[in-house]
This record gives sequence, C-alpha cells and structure tokens, in this order.
Amino acid sequence: MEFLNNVFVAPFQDMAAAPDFFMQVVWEGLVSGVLYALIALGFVLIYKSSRIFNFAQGIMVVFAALTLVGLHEMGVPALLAVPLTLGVMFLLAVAIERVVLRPLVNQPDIILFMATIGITLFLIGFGEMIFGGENKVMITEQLGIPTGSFEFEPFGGFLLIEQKDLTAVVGAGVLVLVLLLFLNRSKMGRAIRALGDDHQAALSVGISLSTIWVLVWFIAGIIALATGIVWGARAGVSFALEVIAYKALPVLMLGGLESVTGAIVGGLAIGVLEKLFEIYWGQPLLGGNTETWFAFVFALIVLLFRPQGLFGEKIIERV
Amino acid sequence: MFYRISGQFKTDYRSDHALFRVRQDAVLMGIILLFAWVIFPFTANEFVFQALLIPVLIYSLAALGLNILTGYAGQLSLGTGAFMGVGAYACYKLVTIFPEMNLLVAIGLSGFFAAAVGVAFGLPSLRIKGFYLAIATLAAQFFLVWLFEKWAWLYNYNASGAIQVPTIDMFGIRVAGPTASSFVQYYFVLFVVTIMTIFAINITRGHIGRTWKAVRDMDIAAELVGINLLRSKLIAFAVSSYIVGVSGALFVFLWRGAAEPNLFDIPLSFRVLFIAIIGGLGSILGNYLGAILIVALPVILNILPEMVGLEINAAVVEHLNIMIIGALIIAVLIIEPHGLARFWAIIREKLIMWPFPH
Amino acid sequence: MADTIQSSPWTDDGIDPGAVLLNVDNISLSFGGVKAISDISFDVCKGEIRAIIGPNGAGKTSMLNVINGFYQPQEGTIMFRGKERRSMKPHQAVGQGIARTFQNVALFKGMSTLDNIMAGRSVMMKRNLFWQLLWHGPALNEEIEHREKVEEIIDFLEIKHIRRTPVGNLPYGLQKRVELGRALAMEPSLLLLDEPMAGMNLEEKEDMSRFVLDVNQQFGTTIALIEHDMGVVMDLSDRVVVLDYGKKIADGTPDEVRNNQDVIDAYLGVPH
Amino acid sequence: MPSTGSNAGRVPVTFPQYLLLNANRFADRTAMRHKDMGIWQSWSWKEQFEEVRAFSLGLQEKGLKAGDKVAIVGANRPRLYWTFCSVQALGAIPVPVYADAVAEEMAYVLNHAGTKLAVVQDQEQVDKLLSFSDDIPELKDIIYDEPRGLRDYDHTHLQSFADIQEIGRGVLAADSSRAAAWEQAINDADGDEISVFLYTSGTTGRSKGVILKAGNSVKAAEDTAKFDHLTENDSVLAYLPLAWVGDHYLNYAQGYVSGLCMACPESQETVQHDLREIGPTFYFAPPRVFEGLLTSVMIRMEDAGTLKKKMFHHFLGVAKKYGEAILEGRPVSLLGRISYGLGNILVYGPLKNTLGFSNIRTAYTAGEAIGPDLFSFFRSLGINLKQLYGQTEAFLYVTAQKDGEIHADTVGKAAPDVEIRISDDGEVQFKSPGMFVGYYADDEKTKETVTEDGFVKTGDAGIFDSRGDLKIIDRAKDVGKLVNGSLFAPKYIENKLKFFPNIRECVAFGDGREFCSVFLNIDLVAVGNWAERNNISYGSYQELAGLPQVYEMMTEHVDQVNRDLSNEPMMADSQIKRFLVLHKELDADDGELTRTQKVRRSFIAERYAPLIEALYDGSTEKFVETEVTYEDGRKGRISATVQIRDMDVHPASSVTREAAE
Repeated sequence: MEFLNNVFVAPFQDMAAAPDFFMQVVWEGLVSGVLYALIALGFVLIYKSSRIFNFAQGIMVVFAALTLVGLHEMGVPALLAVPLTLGVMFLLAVAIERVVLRPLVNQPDIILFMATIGITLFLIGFGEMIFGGENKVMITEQLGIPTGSFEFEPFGGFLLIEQKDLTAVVGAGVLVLVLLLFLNRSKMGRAIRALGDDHQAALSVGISLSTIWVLVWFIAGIIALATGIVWGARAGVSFALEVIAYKALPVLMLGGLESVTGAIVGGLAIGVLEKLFEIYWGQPLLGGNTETWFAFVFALIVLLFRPQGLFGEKIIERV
Repeated sequence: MFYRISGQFKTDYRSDHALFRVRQDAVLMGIILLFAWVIFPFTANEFVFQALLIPVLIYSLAALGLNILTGYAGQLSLGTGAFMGVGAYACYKLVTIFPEMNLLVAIGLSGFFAAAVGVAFGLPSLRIKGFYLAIATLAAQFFLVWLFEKWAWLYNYNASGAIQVPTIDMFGIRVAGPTASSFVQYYFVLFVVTIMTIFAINITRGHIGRTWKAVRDMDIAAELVGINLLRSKLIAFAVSSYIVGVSGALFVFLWRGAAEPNLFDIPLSFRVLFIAIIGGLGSILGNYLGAILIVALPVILNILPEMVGLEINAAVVEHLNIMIIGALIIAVLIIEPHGLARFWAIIREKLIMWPFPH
Repeated sequence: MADTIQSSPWTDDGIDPGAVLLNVDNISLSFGGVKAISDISFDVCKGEIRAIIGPNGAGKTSMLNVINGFYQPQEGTIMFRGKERRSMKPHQAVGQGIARTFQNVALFKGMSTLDNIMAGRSVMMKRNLFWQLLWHGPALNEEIEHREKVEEIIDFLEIKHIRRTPVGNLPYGLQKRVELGRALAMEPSLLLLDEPMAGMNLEEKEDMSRFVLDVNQQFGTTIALIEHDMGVVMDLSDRVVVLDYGKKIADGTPDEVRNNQDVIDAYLGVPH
Repeated sequence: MPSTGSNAGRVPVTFPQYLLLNANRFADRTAMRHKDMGIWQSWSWKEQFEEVRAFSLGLQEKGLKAGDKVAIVGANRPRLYWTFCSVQALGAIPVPVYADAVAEEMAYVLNHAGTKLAVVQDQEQVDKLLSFSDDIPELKDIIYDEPRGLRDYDHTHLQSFADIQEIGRGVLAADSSRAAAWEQAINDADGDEISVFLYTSGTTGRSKGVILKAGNSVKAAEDTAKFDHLTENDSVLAYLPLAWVGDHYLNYAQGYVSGLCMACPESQETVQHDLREIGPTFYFAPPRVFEGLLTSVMIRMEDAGTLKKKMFHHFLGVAKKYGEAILEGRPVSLLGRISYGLGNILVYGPLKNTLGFSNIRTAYTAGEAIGPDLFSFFRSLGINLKQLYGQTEAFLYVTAQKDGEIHADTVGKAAPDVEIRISDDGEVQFKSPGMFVGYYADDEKTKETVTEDGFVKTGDAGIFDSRGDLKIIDRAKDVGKLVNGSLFAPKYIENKLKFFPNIRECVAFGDGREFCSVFLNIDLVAVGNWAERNNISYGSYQELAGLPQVYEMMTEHVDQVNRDLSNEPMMADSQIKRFLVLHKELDADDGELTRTQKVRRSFIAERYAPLIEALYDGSTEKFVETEVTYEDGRKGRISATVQIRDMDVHPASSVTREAAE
C-alpha cells in the first residue's frame, strides 16, 4: 500500500504542496528541453537531407564550444572568436563531405551511421589533443550574455530564472524560427527538404548534392555552436557534454527522425518530464540520477504503442 | 597460390556442408590453433598476456556476441557494454552466494542472466526497427548501468560501489583473484572462447542462422516465407546476449579483477561495436581480426615512439589512439564496408584464382 | 535424379482435384479511407492455374496480400482447404500451404541461391537451438535432408550453375527464378505468383511460362498468378478474374474474358 | 556381387566380362561419378555392376535379344554408359548416335543400323525421335534417363530407365537363378561378338557404321592402358561426345580395362569447372581446346597488375627454357632447376590448378596439327601432353607418342601391336589389334577401305621422319606432286605458316608445277597491334597487307618455314619460292572458306587464277579486281595491285639426307 502511495499519490501531493518549486522544476526542464530540441534538430536536418543518422551531432556541440573557448584562450577576442568558430565548423562540414560522405554515397544506412561514429571518435581525439581534456569555462560574459537572474514569488513561493537560461530559450527560439524560414522560403531550403524525398527532384532544382550536404552539415555546425554556448554556460565545457547529445536520441525516437516539429516538441517534453520524474520519483524512490535513462525508457514505452513515433505517419508496409 | 583446390570435390552433402570445404582452410585453422594453444602461451610474458592475448580473446568474444545480433540478425545494438555488465554482476553474485561453485559453471550460468535481460530488451524489436531500435538499446545501456550503481545488493553493499573478484580455485588451480597466474587465466579464457566460437559457428551455419540472415536481408520476405520474426529476433537477442554476458564475466573475473559500474558504460559498448564493424559484420572471423587491431593499436602506439626514440606523452598517445581508431573506422568503411573479414575473403579468393587477377 | 519429386506429398492437402481449394468471399480492404478492394469474391480450384488480371492499381497485389495474410481485410471471409478464416499471420499462412513470389524480387540479397531456397524450408526445419549448437547429428541430418529436396528444385528450375552465387549478383530473370524456387521449397498447395514475368525479355518469359506450367503439371500445385502480359495469361491460365479499381468486372475462361466488353473497356481506359 | 566360379583365372575378352572382374577386384573403388544435385554422385564398381545388371535384366525381360541393336543418344551420363555394358551383356549391340545430329541424319543412322530400341537422355531427345518416328518403323521402344517433362507423354512405348531397372530388380528378386544365368551368358562370350557400331560423322557422304568386335576392342584398350600405365587409381572426365570413338575408347573401353574412375560433368557449360573440381589424371582434348585455353590464360592475365604480369611472363620464359627438359628428365643446370622450382610454386602449379590440370599424368591431343609453340607451352608447365593419331576404324590408336619421345611435329611411333606402312602414293595404312571388321551393311565401302592383305587405308598422307616417327602431312587425296616428282602436301605447308600468329590463313599451290608458292592472309588483330606499337598507320586491311614492312615480316616467316622444310628430306623440295599477301581476307561469305573456316582450295584457285598465273610467270606485281560480299549482303568490288616476293631456298640438310638414304 505504502509503495502504491509513494508512486501514485505522494509525488502529486508534493507538487501541489509547493507549486513554486514545481514551476522551478518545469522551467529547468524546459531549458534542458530547448537544448535537447536543438541537438535533435541538427540530427533531423541531416537525416532529412541525406538519410544519414548523424551520431556525431553531439560531439559537434562539444567541438564547437571547445573551439570557441580555445580560440578565446589563445587571445582572440570573444566576438571575433564566434565567426572564426563558425569558419572552423564550415571547414569541418566541407571536410566531412569530401572525406566521408562522398566516398560513401549509396552505401546502406547503417554504414553511414557507423561512419559518423568514426567521425565522433576522430573529433574527440582531435579536440582533446588540441584543446586538452580538462574542463573549461564558457566565455559567457565576454559574449555579452547576461548572467543575472530574475526572481519571482508566485503562490507565495520563490522562483528563480537565470537570465542566461532565458537568453538561451529566446536565442534558441530565434534560431529555430530563422531555420524554419530558411527551409520553407529559400530555394536552397526547399532543395534540402526535397532531398529527403527524392534525390532526382532535388537535383532538378539545379543545386549539386555536395553543395547541399556541405550546407546542411554547416547548419548543423551552427546549431552545434549555439547549443554549445548555451550548455557550456550552464555546465562548463568538456567532453562530458557529449552525454547530453545522447539525450537527443530519445527525442528523435519520440518525435520521428524526419520531423522538425517532432524534434522541438519531443525535446521540450523530454526535458520537462525527465526533470519532474527525477525530482518527484527518482530522488525519493530510486536513489536519484534517473535522468541518465528516463528519456530512453520513456521513448521506448511510447514507441511500443506508437511505432511511428509521435509525429510520424502510419507506416503501411508494401511488398 | 597456396590454395590449390583442384581435385577437392564433394561426393556427399555431409562433406559439402563441412566447415572447411577447402583443405587449405583447415590447415590454416590448424596453424592458428597451434599458435593460440601452444606457441603463444609458452612464449608470452606477463605484459603480452595482460595487454594483448587475454583482452583480444575477451573482446573478440564480446564482438562475436554483438555480431550475431547486428551482423547476422540485422538488429543494431548500442548497449553491449551493459549486457557485459549483466554477465559480470551475475557472475559476481553467483560466486559470492555460492562460493563452492565452479567458476566455469558460474560463468556459464551468468550468461543466462544476460540472455534473459537481452530478451526483455529485445521484445520491442518486433515493433521498433532500424535506428529506432538502436536508440532503444541505449535505454538498456543507460538503465542497466544506473542499476549497477544504485542497486547496492549487486555489489554486496561494498563501500566503494565496485565489485572485487575474490580468489577462486578450480581443481586446485588458482584461476581468479589477484594471485592467479596469467598463464592459467589465458587458458581458461581461451577454452571458453573456443567453445563459444564453435557454438557460434554451428548456429550461424544452421537453419537458425539462415533465418537470421533472412530477417536481416528482408524482413517482410522472411515473414512471408514462414519465418516467425519475433521468435527469430528473440533467439538472436538471447544467443547474442548470452555470449556477451559470458564475455563480460570473463572481462571482470579473468582480466580486470575488479569493476565499477561505469566500466560498462557507453565507451565499452562502442569499443565492442568498432571491433565488430572493423572486423566485419556478418562474420565470425572478423571479430578476432577486429579485436586484434583495436587491442593492439594502443599498445603499438605506446611502444612505437619509444622504439624509434621519440618521447610522446601518454595523453597525446591516448588522443592519437582515439583519432586513429576513428579514422580507421571511416577508412575501413570506405575501402571495404564489410570489414577485415571481407579483406581476407578477397585475399583468399585471389589466392585461389592465382595467377589470374579474377 | 528427379524421380522422387513425383512422389512427394506436395499436393496432399486433402482436397480432391477440381474441388474448391480457396474461396474468397466479399472481401473489402481499405487503407485510411482509400478503398483498395471492394467486395470481391472468387474461388480457386485445386490443380488449376488461376490468373488475376487488371490495369495498374486494380488491387491485384492487395488481393494476394489479403490471401496470404499480409493485409487484414475489413470485411469478408476466406475459406482455405475447407477452413474459414478472417485473418492470420503471414507465417501461419505458409504453415497452411500458401507460398508466394513478389512483384519486385524480394530475395535475401546477402545469401546464395542455395541458402535462399533453403530459407524457404524454414517452416519445416524443427531442430532447436540446442541441436543447432551441436550441429553434428540431428541438426546436420535435418539440413542434409532438406538440401536434397532443395537440390531437386534447383535441378528442376535449371539453376545449378548459380547454386553458390550470391543472389544480389544475378541478372533479374534468374532472380525471379530463384524466388520461384524459394516458394516451391515451401511445398505449397497454393502458390501465389505476383507478376512472375514482369521486366523479362521474350525468351525469359517463355522459360518462366514453361516452369509455371511444369510446376502445375508435375507437382499438381494450384497456382494463382497476377500478370500484365495478356498473351502469357491467356496461354497459361485455366480461368481468369479481372479486377478494375478494386472491383471484380469479369470472371471466366480466357476466351470468355477476352470477349467481355467491360474488360475491353477497362484495358482501353474507357472511363466509368 | 558376381560369382567368380566359371570365369576364374580367365582373361576377359569382352567389356561385360571386365565388369564382372572389376566388381570383384575393385569392388569398393569408385567406377563412376556424376555431378548432379550439387555433389559428385558416385558409384563403386560393385554398385555399377548392380546398376548394369538391373538394367540389363530389365531389357532382357522387355525382350532384347542377342544381335539386336540399341541406339544410345544423349550427353555423358552414367546411365547411358551403363546402357553400353547392359546391352553388350545380352549380346546385343549398342549404337551411340551424336545427340546434336539433325533429325534426318539421326533417322538415317537409326534406320541403317536397324535399332529397335533407343535409350536417350531426356525429353529433348524423346521429342526428336518422336518427331520422325514414322521414318524409323523398326524403332519400337524408347527409354529415357531424365523424366522431367515426360510425365504426360503416352507411355505405351516409352519408359524410364529407372522403371526398366525396377523390372530387372523384380526379376532378380523373384528368381535368383536369373543372376547366375545372366553372368553365365557373359562368361560364355569368346570375344568374337560385335561390341559396338560406331558411326563416323560423315564429312563426305553418309555416315558409315564401323563394326568393332569385342575381343579386338578389349585387346586394343589393354595395350594402350598398359602403354600409358593406366590403373584403377586414375580418373578421367568424360566430356567428349558419347558417339565419338575417342570418348568410347578413352573413357569406356580403357575405363573398363584398367578400372579407372570416369566422371561425368554436370552439363556441357560446366565442363571447365567440373574439370577443375575433379582434377583428372588422364585428359584428352583436340588442339583447338588447348588453343582456347592458352588464349584465355593470356587474356585473363592482361588484367593483372604490372608486377604480377612481369612475374608471370618471366616464369613462362623460364618454363620455355627448362620446362620440357625437366619433364623429359634431361639434364638441366641447378640454377635452371631452382628457377623452375620457384616458377612452379608461383606460376605453373597454381595455373595448372586453376585449369584443373594439377593431377594430370598423361594428356593427349589429336585430330589436327597442333602448333609447336602451343604444344610446348603446356609441356613446359609440366603437363605430359602427347599426340596420338587414330581412327574409328582402328578403334582409335594407330600411333601414340611414348613418354620421353615427344616431338611437336610428329604423332609418334606405331601404338603397341600396330603395324604401319606407307603406300607408294604416300597413304598411311595400318593393321591394329582393335581394327574394325567392316562397315555395317556396306561391303563396297569396306572393300574400298581394306587392302587385300588386310591393311586399313586411312586416307591420310604421311611420312616417317628420321627417328621413325610418323608425320601426317595432309589428306591423301589433296597431296600432289611437283614437276620433279617430289611430294607436295599443301596442308602441311599451310599449317606450318599458320602457326605464326601474324598469319591468319594461307593457301599453297604446287601440284603439277615447278615449285611451291603461297597466298597469305595476315591476321588483322595481331599485325594491327604490331603496327600500332611501331607507329605505322594504316586505313584498311588492304593497306596494311600491302605495306613493305608487313612484306618484310612475312618474308621472315616464310623463310623460317623454308628453313624447317629444308631439314625434312621428303619436304625439302616443297620450299616456298614465291608468295604474295592477298589484298582481301578470305571469307566464308564469299565462298572462299567453308562455314567451319576451312579453305576451299579449288574455288580459290579458280577465283584468283590471274594471281596464280602471276606467281608462276615471274612478274613482281599484279593488278586484280575481286567481287566481295559485305556483311549486310551487298556486293561490291575491290581492286589492288598485289606485290609478289621471291624467296631464297635453303639447301636440304645433308645430315638428314644421309639418314634418309
């Protein structure tokens, strides 16, 4: 009885008892969710345009953040470091297209997936060798990101919202909007979207496949940099960041590999839910640290009932 | 060139289904076995045992387990490390609860725990396919490692949170624990790996192996020729996880001596996956080739600069190692997506066709 | 030698020659509101070659998919070997003696011809995991027993020279033949062929026609086939069902169907 | 298992008697293999004995009697080979027929032999026989091996091989004395029975049925089996046409006598592959097969990497230098032996293996002249390739080369127990143990062929060289004489020229003339390649053929031939004094070649009469105009001024002259 009470009643009583704390938890979850969504978005873009399940998206986040901080450490002014980092990400996109994608064109999905794992490893080794493996601090202030915080007192309680988190959410929102505009309005964007459906159709737009690939990987790089700055500001910059990239995976399961909306909604949902679960169930009942697996198990369970994910279309198998 | 197959013909199906349809293959196998069973153990020093021979065998076995699931049955798994952990923890519990139990039996049994967990996490495979399934296996990875950490019963409430291999004797010979000799441990591992490999070869060439490949190549067609997909996939999960579990038990008991939960974290899973990929998916031999490469590479990278008089600090070597493995994976995929095993197959084919190029 | 093939129990399904083997009754099937098949009924008699024809999108393949359990119809019943059923899993359909080939070759690309056909006998191979681990003994004996059957099929279809070739490397016509072999390996009492001659040249078509007829005559296998080439259909089949836009528009002998006005309209694309 | 009682100690004089003997002495050794159902199905001598007995008794039960003729039609299949012995065991006569013969030809043979039963391979042959069943009234029953597709045929006069065997087995089961009686009948044979009718494929006129007697055939086979040391440990791949004397002799006759294992290929297309699998110890192929092999070896090596190609050709050079000497046990320097040994590991061994020649102890070629380079190539690899000369009428062997006495340009000495002579007009005649007794139902032809003193005329012209080896130089009827009375054998000269890769065709003239002269056709591919390598440009065959450099090259070749001829006393006078390179390629479409690419000498002589005239009137060039047929059937005319070259003649070699005198 007590067990049932602990699982099904007590957590909700706790939530109702301290609504301000509940709101704080949801906010924290949302902020993480934004980051998950951003990484997932990078995945989706690349998958849509080239059917590549890009396992390296997570490491690109770390790599971008490291490059930014590393450049700054070498004495490059922060505001110059950003475009330079973008340049590095562009070179990376070109290199990946040349060295990896082009020779592997037309290989089965799984081979390309494996190749991105290869890229991941390479970037880990390369990044560590150049920038060292120790923790770094994100150059938040130097980039002009506000570091203060807003305090609210809803329901007679206390709610703290850090300005950098708010900036992150707003910034991410703007980035997503720009991206959606680009995809839907520009010729290049339409080509990218068409590519997922039909190579020939995309080619008939008159843009070469390699250009599109470089572009898509570059966009993924921009997103990675944005994610890296935001997450780095919260947790510091190190290869431990890579772990958060894994969080994007259940988001993809949930939202579907090809759905931009799915990535955003899935990311936010998972961010919030895992936080709630950790606070109200995980810590009191399971000894905490459930965030490592909650998202995966949750997505797995959802998928069992909806194999196509939340936003996928029903699959009709044909023979 | 040395493969001269003229005059080697089959007069019944039994010999046509033999493992070595060509005599030279059997001879080659004999030579390899001679090295593994006699020459290596009697010439190796402690370093070679610990840094090369034993880990190569254990990693090969783990990759073999993964390869059955991914290479033969086509179900991509990213959670191998955790299943190794299940095997290791199961074995630990078995030998601490039943101290009298023969270690061989304990390891054999611990595989069944891994198999059971594998089947549980394999159940979704009927509904979830491809990359979605790969992500789902990560659920097992993260959940299990978390469990190893949080479920204190698993590590007998040790303050350190780690498992420590006790001293174990078998037939009066010390096989595990800090004082066991590498020589003995090598033979122990070699024995288990040999048996498992024979089983794996047998099952992959039989009709169950064929149903796996059918499911891998085209699951809809497989279903329509009467193959029960769920059954076939679950058997693959069970067999694969069993082997992986056994390798996990060997990993801790016959090599590492102790383990913390994070030992079984995602880097281990990936390590095994790389071995399977570089070695060649859908091949038994490939696991050994891949393991040799992945295990030997850091050792060589460590030794080589010294030998030529260069001094490179350990961290750089470590990073270089990771980079090279990453580049190696990409290179192998580009040159031969089917891995080192296919390389060998091509070389063998060339030797048969010699002097003709094809 | 192929002597033994004649005495194999391939056709032993308890149905007398000429009696109804399969009866499809008022079947309707739709996907998300789109009707693929509406209210179709026909029967297939034991020992005959029954053709299902119709223009593209007529619902022919969907019909086969319903018969072998790949799709579940929303309405109607299927009677096979005297037993009525609403739905079953495809692998259960195989167990009951229904085998099929596919419009787009659906072979196991990574396997050899031999292994592909052996895979067709999966249902009949019973040795469990334990015996498989040991290999020598019962598992090997079972393997050999089935190999012998498979070799008869290989001989029958004249694909000896490609026995060990990975099917992915074979020309299209041969792939189709291997696929037929895989279906035959299931020893079906009803064989469904989905456009067995699609994409073939004249010579390949003649070969395939001969094999289809030989299968029917030598083993007494009942065959239901979909085919576009009208000449082939008329030559091969005993009776023909014509579908158009998911509806049955004619049913009868080739001659009857050939002269049916609805059929002529459908093929000429006259709107209705 | 056959009883040995009544036959103990007697030397068999028929093939069925050998079957009984082998079933005892080689009981469990493999007698027959057949690639079928993916594996080599095998039968021991004992099993083969049982198969034959069952079929034979079944035939007996169906009413087959001594003296009846049984046609055998099909590819190399164990059951068809068993039919030979089954039929012979009853004193009946097997008549193998070429399976690819056109219906008319087949009907002729069946009628001529008077076969009342045919044992055929499959539906195809059944259909063929049924298609002209009205023309062969005597043929009553057909027995087929493969039942595929025959299920719905009317089976009143059609039965499967298996069914007949079932009848035979039924007989055995019902009455155990039948087995003994069957064996007794076999043992009662004294060798005077007719063993087989072999119909010669009629290049001229109708096929003739060569009658061979059992005792003679057995004796011949025993002789040659001993000559080549064939034993029960040997194996052959039976891939030649069943009705051809070569197959019947080399596989069936020698097989029964020596107890070797005969392997039947899966199909005609897989022969090369099956050969590789089986790796026989004894092999026969006509020269064109060896030529095809050499060509394919060279073509396949073209794709190899530079280093490998270099290595390959280096060791081929080594083989050329030392290979034959080592094979024949002649002294070779240590360095040579080491080089060859290395080559054997790197090239010859693997090459032989991929060709299926690894285990070959004895290989034969015959039927036409083989190029010396081609012959040496295979011998230098360590393959004991030899030549034989034979005929259906001789039951194959007339001459054969003995191990260690091998020359590319001869067919060897008389085979064991064979007597050979050369008639005054140059024709080879022989008397041999396996010699035929006559053509079936054709006494006239028999009389034409057999001389009064019992020699068989071969129709081939030949000479003995200084070593006493026979050289076949031409068909006897084509051999002419120069004005001075010496022998002129055009084909002999043409073959020598054609062995040069640069020469595609040639026609020699000289009968009734002062000297010998030739037309040459260059090989467009070979000479074209040469021209490309030497930066010589040309627009057409005609232009290339007329180039002075090409004439230079041809002069060298002709000179080489003359040198060769000068060493042969009988041929020294046939040295080529003048030649020309034709301005167009000889073509079957223009009627200059037969469809089998043989030159039609008389037609060419008529068509190019002005050129021949020019050859003998001393002019150095001649303008000609010729009508040609293009590939699309249109006709046109080409004209050219053809150069004519004079050649120096070498003095006849004195050494050999002395020896000859």
